[in-house]
Amino acid sequence: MPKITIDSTEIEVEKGTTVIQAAEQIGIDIPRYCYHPGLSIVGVCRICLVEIERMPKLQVACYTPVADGMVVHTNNEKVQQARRAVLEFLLINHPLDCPVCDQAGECWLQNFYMQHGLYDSKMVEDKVKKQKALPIGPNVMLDSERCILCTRCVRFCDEITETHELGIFNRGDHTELLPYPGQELDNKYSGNTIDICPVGALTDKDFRFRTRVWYLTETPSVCPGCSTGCNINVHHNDHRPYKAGGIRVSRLKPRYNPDVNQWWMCDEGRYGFTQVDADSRIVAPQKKTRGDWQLLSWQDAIDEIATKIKGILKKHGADAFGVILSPQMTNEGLFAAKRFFQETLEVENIDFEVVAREKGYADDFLMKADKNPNSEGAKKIGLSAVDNSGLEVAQMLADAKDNRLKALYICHHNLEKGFKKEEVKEALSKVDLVIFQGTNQNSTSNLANYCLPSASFVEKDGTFTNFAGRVQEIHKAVEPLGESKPDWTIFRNLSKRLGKSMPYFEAGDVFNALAEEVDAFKGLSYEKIGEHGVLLNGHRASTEKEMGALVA
Amino acid sequence: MNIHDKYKPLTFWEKLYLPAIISGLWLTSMHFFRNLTLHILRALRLRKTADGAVTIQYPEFLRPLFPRLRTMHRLTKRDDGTPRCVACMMCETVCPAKCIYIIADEKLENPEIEKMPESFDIDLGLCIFCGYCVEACPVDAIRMDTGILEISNLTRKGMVLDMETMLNLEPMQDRYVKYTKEGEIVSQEYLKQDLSK
Amino acid sequence: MEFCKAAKTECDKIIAKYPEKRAAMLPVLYLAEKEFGHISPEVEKYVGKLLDVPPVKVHEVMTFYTLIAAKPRGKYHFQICRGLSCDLKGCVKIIDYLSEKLGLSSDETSDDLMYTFTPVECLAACETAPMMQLNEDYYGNLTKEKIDDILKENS
Amino acid sequence: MVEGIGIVLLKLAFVLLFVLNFGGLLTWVERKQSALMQDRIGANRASIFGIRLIGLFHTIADAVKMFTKESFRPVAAEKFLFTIGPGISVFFALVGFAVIPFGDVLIIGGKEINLQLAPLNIGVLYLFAVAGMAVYGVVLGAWASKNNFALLGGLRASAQMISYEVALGVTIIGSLMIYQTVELQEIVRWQGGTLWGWLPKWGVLMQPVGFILFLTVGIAQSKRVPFDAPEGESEIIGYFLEYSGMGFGMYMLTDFVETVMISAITVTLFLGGWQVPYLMADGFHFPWGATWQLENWAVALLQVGSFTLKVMFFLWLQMTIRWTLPRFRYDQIMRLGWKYILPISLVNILITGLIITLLK
Repeated sequence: MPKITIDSTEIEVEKGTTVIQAAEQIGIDIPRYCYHPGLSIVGVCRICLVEIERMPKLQVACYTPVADGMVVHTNNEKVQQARRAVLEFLLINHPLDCPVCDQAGECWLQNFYMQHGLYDSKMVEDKVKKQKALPIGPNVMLDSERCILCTRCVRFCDEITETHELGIFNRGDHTELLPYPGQELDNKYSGNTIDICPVGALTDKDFRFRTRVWYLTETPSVCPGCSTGCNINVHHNDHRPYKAGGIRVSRLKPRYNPDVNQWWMCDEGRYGFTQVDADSRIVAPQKKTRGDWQLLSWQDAIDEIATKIKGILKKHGADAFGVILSPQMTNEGLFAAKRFFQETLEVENIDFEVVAREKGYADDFLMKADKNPNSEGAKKIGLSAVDNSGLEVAQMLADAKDNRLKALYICHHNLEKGFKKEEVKEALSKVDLVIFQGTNQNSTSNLANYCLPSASFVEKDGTFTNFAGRVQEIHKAVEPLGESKPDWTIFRNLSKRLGKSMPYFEAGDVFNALAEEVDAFKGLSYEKIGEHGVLLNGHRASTEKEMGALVA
Repeated sequence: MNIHDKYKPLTFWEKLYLPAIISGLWLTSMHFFRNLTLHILRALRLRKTADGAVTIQYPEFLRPLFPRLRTMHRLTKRDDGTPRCVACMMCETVCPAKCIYIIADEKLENPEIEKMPESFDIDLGLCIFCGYCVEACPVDAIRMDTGILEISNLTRKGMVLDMETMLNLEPMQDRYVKYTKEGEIVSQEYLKQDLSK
Repeated sequence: MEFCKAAKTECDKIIAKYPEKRAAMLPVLYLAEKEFGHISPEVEKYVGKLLDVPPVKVHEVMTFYTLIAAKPRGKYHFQICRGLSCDLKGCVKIIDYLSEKLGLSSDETSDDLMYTFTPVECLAACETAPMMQLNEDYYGNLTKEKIDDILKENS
Repeated sequence: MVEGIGIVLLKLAFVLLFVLNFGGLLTWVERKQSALMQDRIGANRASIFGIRLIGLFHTIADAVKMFTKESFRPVAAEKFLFTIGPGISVFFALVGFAVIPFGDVLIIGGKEINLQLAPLNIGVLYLFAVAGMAVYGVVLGAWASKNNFALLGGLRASAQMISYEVALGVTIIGSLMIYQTVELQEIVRWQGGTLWGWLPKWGVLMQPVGFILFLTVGIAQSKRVPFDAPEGESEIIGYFLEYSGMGFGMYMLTDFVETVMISAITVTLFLGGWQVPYLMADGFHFPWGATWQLENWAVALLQVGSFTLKVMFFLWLQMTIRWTLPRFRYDQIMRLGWKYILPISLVNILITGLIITLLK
């Protein structure tokens, strides 16, 4: 293994490593635009020039493989001068529209100019005008003038999605990044080009002019859009809440996780957070009286529901009670539900799976057909009908139609996605007590007698288990909307009211109890999960790696 | 230097305090009697110069405003009458009182402008008139040169300036300021100007 | 859209010369231009298929080189030099004259597809400045009269 | 009998009118005098039909404001004590005037009227008793507010007033030894005599040290600058923190009435009260032998006028002190009271006693 010296630090790295990677390993950050660890190396931006002793000229750190005995200087006078020169070159035709540019604040051109540039422009010529504010796809806005031709986005479309929409056309100072004539940047992962664009050339249509990036706070989380469980950062605006009409979550950005999503995420997940601040959110417990919804306090809601549940159980027995949990819930919510329904109420008819009639889009990269983030977790906790020798969802609906089911507790589901509209309506209308617990209203919640508001994924702590058995944490980014509470809190409070208290105070308590009780989670604890998650017992990392075959 | 040298021990006379108190009383009493006399003389029209007070009787008389004085904000316009502001939120960001509220709007018709404020509110109830917003503005869209100092309202909401109002404000009027090139006041005419008439 | 048999053979021969298929991009484009007159989007797709590259890559190469025609060109392609030497020798007048004669401004093709008029950079024949290239031939020491003659010859 | 009550009521009305008007006017004096001392104009905006009367209407405006403002009471406050606190304060400030003589004897229709409300033979002692009660208004109000700052102010006030009350008593013992009486009318009459035939025997000349000490202690008793630690508006706002409207107004009035009170007592004890030099009951008798006969009513008028003028001078002096000196620190107030004024006045008593004994 070659030994090299970078800025008087000696390091031994694997053969084939480039200088920029070696420097990264010892915490030296060399400026870069075109280099991205997830893409091929082209060495076109020239900002990463470093001095390597006994080489006549400066070398690009991203493309130079290490050799034994190499001595590299990443920040001496010569290198800094070169960086300044490169920046000056890149900025010759770059417009000075930082005030209107959405990238301002997270722009690498701005950052490096402040670190290394700070020269007075020598150019008196007019800047070359190119197209501004050009929508090149459903999600992406292109500003050709701002592009520094690093080709990251081109390589992303060539190498990651292999859809080849983008290219660099023309020559000299007229060189321009554009989609292939007649084509749009409309692949399922197009949002990633915005993330990797180091400048403001590609910006997000959805995020455009909504807020400034320096108002945003990042909270690490996991995408709830499908069972892949891509790691994300939730960007939310705590500083200026009046921006964007009170929409609290501004955008989602992928978070690096080598085992799951690497640097990427799909557009479906990226823009799938709108329900968090949608008008359809249930913000307070409510009850339907003579066709009208009426708001309740939590105290009253829990009292009334508990009384009714008790009455039905007494009159008709546990067999007349059906529970439809949801793989949208966190492990904690599911476990608290299991405790509540199985131990407090001794109900057996518990199921969570509603197979969607329309199959979701799936590919061999990040998108899975199962659009729930925690199906695997629900299975492992033992909540499918088979585990409980109870009724399946379809059977429950059938029983309801035949008046055998007197109470139904539905979490999150929109049953119309799995069953015909009339069927659901007929079945639910015959049940005496339908309780819906969820974040947003849907056609099922409209058929319920009670609606309980549940906190959405950005409003609570908890864990999801992805399709490969990886348990990953989500974190509370914003306060729950209105009166909503995490699912496990609702079940805990109900259980307490019905005479059996659960000693849970935060999500970690529930998870630790879950880890003690459920075999697949044995040995885990909330503290152990970490930023990249941990695998459940009996799962090998390789199953996941296969998923990422396309990336490598 | 030894720090104790700073404090001379007081003499007995000084320790009594009474002489110091009396000299203080003497000073203030002299002002009192001098001013009392001057006021009486003025009231009897025996003497016209020399005031018994330095007070300027606002609002009948106004002090001159210096051009650099920071007064109520206004927004500047482009030639076509649209606001110069590009809603970059620099002023909003730098504002230490957090009294500026901007909501941006997209203008696709004119790619040269691209971004403009949909609403631009300043809550003068919070504003501390530090002028950072003027400093921060990259396009010279906000200025504090209206010369308007009398800012009051009966409601909190009334203290909020909206974009329409600020766009229609004019810079400080000349009658407030009369200076030579060196910045000296040309005349004190302003003192005689009774604005209530 | 496809090459004729002869061109196809030619193309295969060119591709065979290179270790990688996409390396044959330029000669194949040149061949395609000769065959189809200019490189239309269809030709780009066809060339891409031949060389196993996405059409966007062909488009990148095509836009980079001004030698390759993206639009149909006339039968007679006037490429008149506006390099330094020719400028010193007064090519501006010649260019204006020719442009007026042909009734075309720069980079234009006449509607009947007879003439294309392109001012270009140095064509490396400064010794005969001012000069131009008409299709494959060089014409040097141009004067207005000479232009008239050349136009008369090629019409 | 009825006539007697009528005369008492008349005198009462006179004294109350005198004191309350002075108290009210002091709010104006305080503004205007401080303005003159600081080269300002002072309050001059309140007007009736455009007449401003150099700001005198501010006094009325203040009164109207105080009466019409909401009297706010904190929820936790002790309802009863909170309500009567300012009342107690004002009451004890006012009743002291009962023993202050404002003239000698007025003869109307052969009837002798003593120009003093209550000719008590314990005079001075009554004054101290009343002054000692004044602290209750402050402390009760402060405690009943249930506000820590107010309580702190009340504690400071009680400590300060109790400390200085001791000194207050001791400082005038010297004078009392000379006067040989505690009845105030007698004290004033004693000061009517002359020393060596030409020098009025005013207390200030007989007891110069006692006078200065008494004045200091008196100002301290009225809790005004530089002894305003109980109020301390820059730190704790003071014992009346929770009061608004007339509750606050009464505390403020107390302050000014006490100022008048201190002036009146000082004048009575040390400046010859209503005495005019060389004025006897039948007119002036100048030391060089000349005399000027005057009617009884003229003499009484001169006496009351003299008393008023002297009181006004001390009001002016107190205002000047209030706008000249900065506030003492709390520990300085305590040290001054206990370590300087008290011992010095004790020494003063000793020396006075010595001189009296020697002169006998």
